[in-house]
Amino acid sequence: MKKLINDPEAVLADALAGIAAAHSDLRVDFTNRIVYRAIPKADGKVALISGGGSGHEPLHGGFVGTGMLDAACAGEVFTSPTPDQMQEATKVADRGAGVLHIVKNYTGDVMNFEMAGELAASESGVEVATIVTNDDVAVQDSTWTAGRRGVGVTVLLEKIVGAAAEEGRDLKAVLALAEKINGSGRSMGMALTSCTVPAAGKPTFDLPDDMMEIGVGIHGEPGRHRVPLAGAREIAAQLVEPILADLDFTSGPSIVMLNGMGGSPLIELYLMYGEVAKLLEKAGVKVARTLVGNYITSLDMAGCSVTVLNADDEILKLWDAPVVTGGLRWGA
Amino acid sequence: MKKLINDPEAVLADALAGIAAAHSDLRVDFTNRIVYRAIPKADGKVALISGGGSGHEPLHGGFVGTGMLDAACAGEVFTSPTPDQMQEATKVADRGAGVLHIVKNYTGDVMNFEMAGELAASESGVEVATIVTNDDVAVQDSTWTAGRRGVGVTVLLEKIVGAAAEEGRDLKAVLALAEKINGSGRSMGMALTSCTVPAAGKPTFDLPDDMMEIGVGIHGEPGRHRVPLAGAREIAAQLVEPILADLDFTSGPSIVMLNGMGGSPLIELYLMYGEVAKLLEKAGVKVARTLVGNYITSLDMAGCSVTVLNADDEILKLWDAPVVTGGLRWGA
Amino acid sequence: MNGTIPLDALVKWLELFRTEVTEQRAYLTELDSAIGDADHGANMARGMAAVMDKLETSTPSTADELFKSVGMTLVTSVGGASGPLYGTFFLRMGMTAGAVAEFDGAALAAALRAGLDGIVARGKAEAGDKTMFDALAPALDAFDAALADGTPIAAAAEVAADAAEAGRDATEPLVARKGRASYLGERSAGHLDPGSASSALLMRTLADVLSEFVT
Amino acid sequence: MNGTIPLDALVKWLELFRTEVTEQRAYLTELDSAIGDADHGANMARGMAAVMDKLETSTPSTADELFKSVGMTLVTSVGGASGPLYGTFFLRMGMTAGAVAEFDGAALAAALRAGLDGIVARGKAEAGDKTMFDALAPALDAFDAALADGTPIAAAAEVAADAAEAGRDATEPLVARKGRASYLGERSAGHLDPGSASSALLMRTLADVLSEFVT
Ligand SMILES: Nc1ncnc2c1ncn2[C@@H]1O[C@H](COP(=O)(O)OP(=O)(O)O)[C@@H](O)[C@H]1O
Ligand SMILES: Nc1ncnc2c1ncn2[C@@H]1O[C@H](COP(=O)(O)OP(=O)(O)O)[C@@H](O)[C@H]1O
Ligand SMILES: [Mg+2]
Ligand SMILES: [Mg+2]
Ligand SMILES: [Mg+2]
Ligand SMILES: [Mg+2]
Repeated sequence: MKKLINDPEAVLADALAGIAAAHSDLRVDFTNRIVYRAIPKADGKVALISGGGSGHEPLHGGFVGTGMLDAACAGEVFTSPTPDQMQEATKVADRGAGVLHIVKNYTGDVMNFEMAGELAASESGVEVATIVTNDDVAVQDSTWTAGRRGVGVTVLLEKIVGAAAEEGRDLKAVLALAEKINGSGRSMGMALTSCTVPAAGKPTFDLPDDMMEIGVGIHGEPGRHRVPLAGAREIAAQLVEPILADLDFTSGPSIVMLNGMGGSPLIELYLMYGEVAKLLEKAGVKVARTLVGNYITSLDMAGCSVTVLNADDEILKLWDAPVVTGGLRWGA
Repeated sequence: MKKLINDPEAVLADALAGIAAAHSDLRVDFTNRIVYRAIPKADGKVALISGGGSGHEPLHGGFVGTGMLDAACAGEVFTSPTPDQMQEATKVADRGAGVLHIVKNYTGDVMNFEMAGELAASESGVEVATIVTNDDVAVQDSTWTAGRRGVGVTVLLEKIVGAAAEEGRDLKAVLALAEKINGSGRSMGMALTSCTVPAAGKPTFDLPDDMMEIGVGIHGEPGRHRVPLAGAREIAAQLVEPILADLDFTSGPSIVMLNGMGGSPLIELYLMYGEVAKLLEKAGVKVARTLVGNYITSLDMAGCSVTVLNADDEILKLWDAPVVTGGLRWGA
Repeated sequence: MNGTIPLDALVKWLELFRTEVTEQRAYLTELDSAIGDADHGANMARGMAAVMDKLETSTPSTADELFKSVGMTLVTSVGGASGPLYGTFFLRMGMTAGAVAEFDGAALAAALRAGLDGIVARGKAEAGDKTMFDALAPALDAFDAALADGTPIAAAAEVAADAAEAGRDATEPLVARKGRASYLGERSAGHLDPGSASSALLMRTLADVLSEFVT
Repeated sequence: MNGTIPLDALVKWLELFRTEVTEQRAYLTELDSAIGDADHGANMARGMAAVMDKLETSTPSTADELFKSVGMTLVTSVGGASGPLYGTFFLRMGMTAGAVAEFDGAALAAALRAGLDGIVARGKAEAGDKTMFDALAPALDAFDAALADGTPIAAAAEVAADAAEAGRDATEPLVARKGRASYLGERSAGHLDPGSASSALLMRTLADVLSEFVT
């Protein structure tokens, strides 16, 4: 294993130290492994909290800041954080208007946030609403699975709903918007290589040089299918088609993210976006906003994912609203 | 070779197509492989042009936009662009106040820009000034070498000098500032792995699992020394010490960049920055601004580099000025 | 009446379980690499290390306190799916145990059953979903049956451990319907479920301790 | 007078050089991987392909036009260090060649010498810097000497090609002082210089063509 780390057991603590050192507008609670805004938002505004396993950076700590999240709870690599972290973050971030928990749909994340909600309600009396994102079309949403994974849409949702909370909308309205966004977006990912979990010390799976995984999530797990390695044009088709087959994106403008899994250089991500854009245009999807880069990653995995979100004037307005975070920044 | 590409020969053309599709505020000249601002800056302002081999993204195309570059010429992967590209960019970007060529110190880049300058002066009569960046302390600046490589400082220089040009300073003042910045910054890089040039099809060099390269540039070339793999703390020391030994950074505030080589995930870059920040603090360096991420890369190489720049109030003011590019964005 | 279990035996059980998951850490992670995210070994080792640290600073004197403390420590130190699940398992054991300093067979069986019910309440797993349930459920059924036949506790625990290991092995052909492995669909078949493997260790260590301690 | 070289022979030389750098592309890149950035093969193949495409659309009728067109095409299609260097080499050859349709030995030698001077003017290389200069300089010296001795052009070109290859091989132990390889310091020793290898091909293909064409 070749990584820029010290002790594999200390990766999370050491990385949090770096985030704290790099961002004076963030405050890091090292005991509870929570990243907060250094200056909390105004009283009376809904607070947004997210969290999950580490290894997906900039998600979630990189999205804490004006116009986006109020706090992010960091779990061990690929392991959801614990209820006490979320409960603490909920108590601290609450500005008296309630807190929205943004949870990616994984059994562990859901159960830990559930327990946190139970604790928070009983103990601190903070009003908590929860959105569970589940946008990954690689997984059938049926009683035969744990349901669709929460992936790329989580990033777009944190930005858009964060802007709405900043506007002062109440918890009910913020939750309703979050549900609308989650229902309006779909994602699909692929991997050229596995990734290496520091504590495991070797790649999670072996992938021959002439094969790739289609339908991977963001935890280095194998995907739905292992298929022969193909060119960018063919890969783009294998990602875009299932998305468009699952939901209609031709009725209005859309926001598209070409996301890198962490180990693929930007030149390849732009190249992939070029192929994706051609397919979307052919399909009659009007792309109003675009993100190309590493936003929700899987450690050092080489690969990418595509996320498409149905937008409208309100959503585009919220998208364009100022955001000041490590991972997304504009308008201020 | 596993990459998100089509034909290895078409990587540059395909990537430019993606950049054009992703950024409506950029205009791409596909024939000459030049990235321009879609809306040129006002007449009477100095234009900034840079360029170099591809494979370093976001450098340079990702730094074209308000507050930074006016145009970027893209060469083949790791191969500097040709004089006709730079001459074309110079003619098109000139707003009547002259053009600054920002060149990284590599024999090929320097010679091609030289020829471009000769052509531009003779043919288009545009006033051209040139800054050649050479901040890499891994290389001895002597008659025994081609001189120090231009690396991380190039990014900071394009931002700071871009802000000065936006202010309306004349070519002489812009060049003087560029020379001041180049003289005030130093960088040092390392690699955990080699990178794979698409047209070559395999890693440029083999690096055993227990070794790393210290003192690499940004072209996948081997470094100054091959040493046993070490932890982040030790790596940070091997990068920071030669920088601090080469120039005093304790007299005023400084701007620090922890740059990823392209294949190292953000969680590792933050972890590295945490170690670097500790060393800088111990050495009495006061860090006023920080960048952590992939800014000047070497394709899919795993590794990182550290850049430290002596700043002052003027430089910090220019640093904080609005910038709207794919790779750096704030204040607007 | 077929034997009593002192509190020390229960503490020893946790100690032994900690040793086992720590030694089997790489194996559990290997299983999780095939159909999950390669962290089950690290999760269990981290959690049980936290549990033993906690017990060193304050050893409860009653079974309910003991198991509640174990459950809470797992919930707050593990995360992932196994944290809430094993955490709830021990929390529920604590709630049913009562403020006693020793267990008889029936009390232990009742506590374990309550723990399993807690796992089901939390995770909604059913038989054949390819989860820890598939190791624990047959184990507790076998334990109850053996005790009903008047089998001594230690022997009954042996039977339960055997059933847990059989249940673990039976997860191999299954297609997962819960947890991460379910994302793999058909590809999840042909691998043991990591959680069923750690649960088999839980039952085996219980049997080993009881065979030693029960008077 | 020791033979004349028709324009076709010069075109054939470029054709052959193109074939060689294309066939040796992987080899040249291999050399550049060891002490450079793994693109010399691609650069030379791309450049000479552009040259031949250009010549197909418009074949100049005089040596000066021919070499200027070759030089300009290399300058605008290669980039890197080799683009300006080989480009300047041919541009300078063109400037000295004059509007002639054929060369005699002295004229060719003068043109080549001017080309080398151009490379030096552009890159400031000196003998032993571990660059293409170390293959070309001895080659041209040998060519001049042979012609002075009255050796026929073709034979003189053979001698020059041999000298170029000897010069290329002599770069192996050298520590580079120019170009990327110089960044490696001592580590650059023990490898052939890629540019000296492509230059050796340039001289060898010249010799091969002349042995065929010169009357
Ligand atoms: N809904 C569930 N009910 C019961 N057990 C489950 C459920 N989901 C997952 N598990 C168990 O959890 C184990 C995985 O634990 P672990 O790897 O530590 O957490 P994660 O899956 O979050 O990485 C699985 O092998 C399975 O036995
Ligand atoms: N200053 C110089 N003078 C002469 N030849 C040089 C000089 N610098 C580099 N070269 C030649 O250029 C070759 C490298 O060419 P190439 O790899 O195509 O360009 P780059 O080094 O820009 O990648 C070297 O092997 C060397 O022979
Ligand atoms: Mg996990
Ligand atoms: Mg090059
Ligand atoms: Mg797991
Ligand atoms: Mg080269």
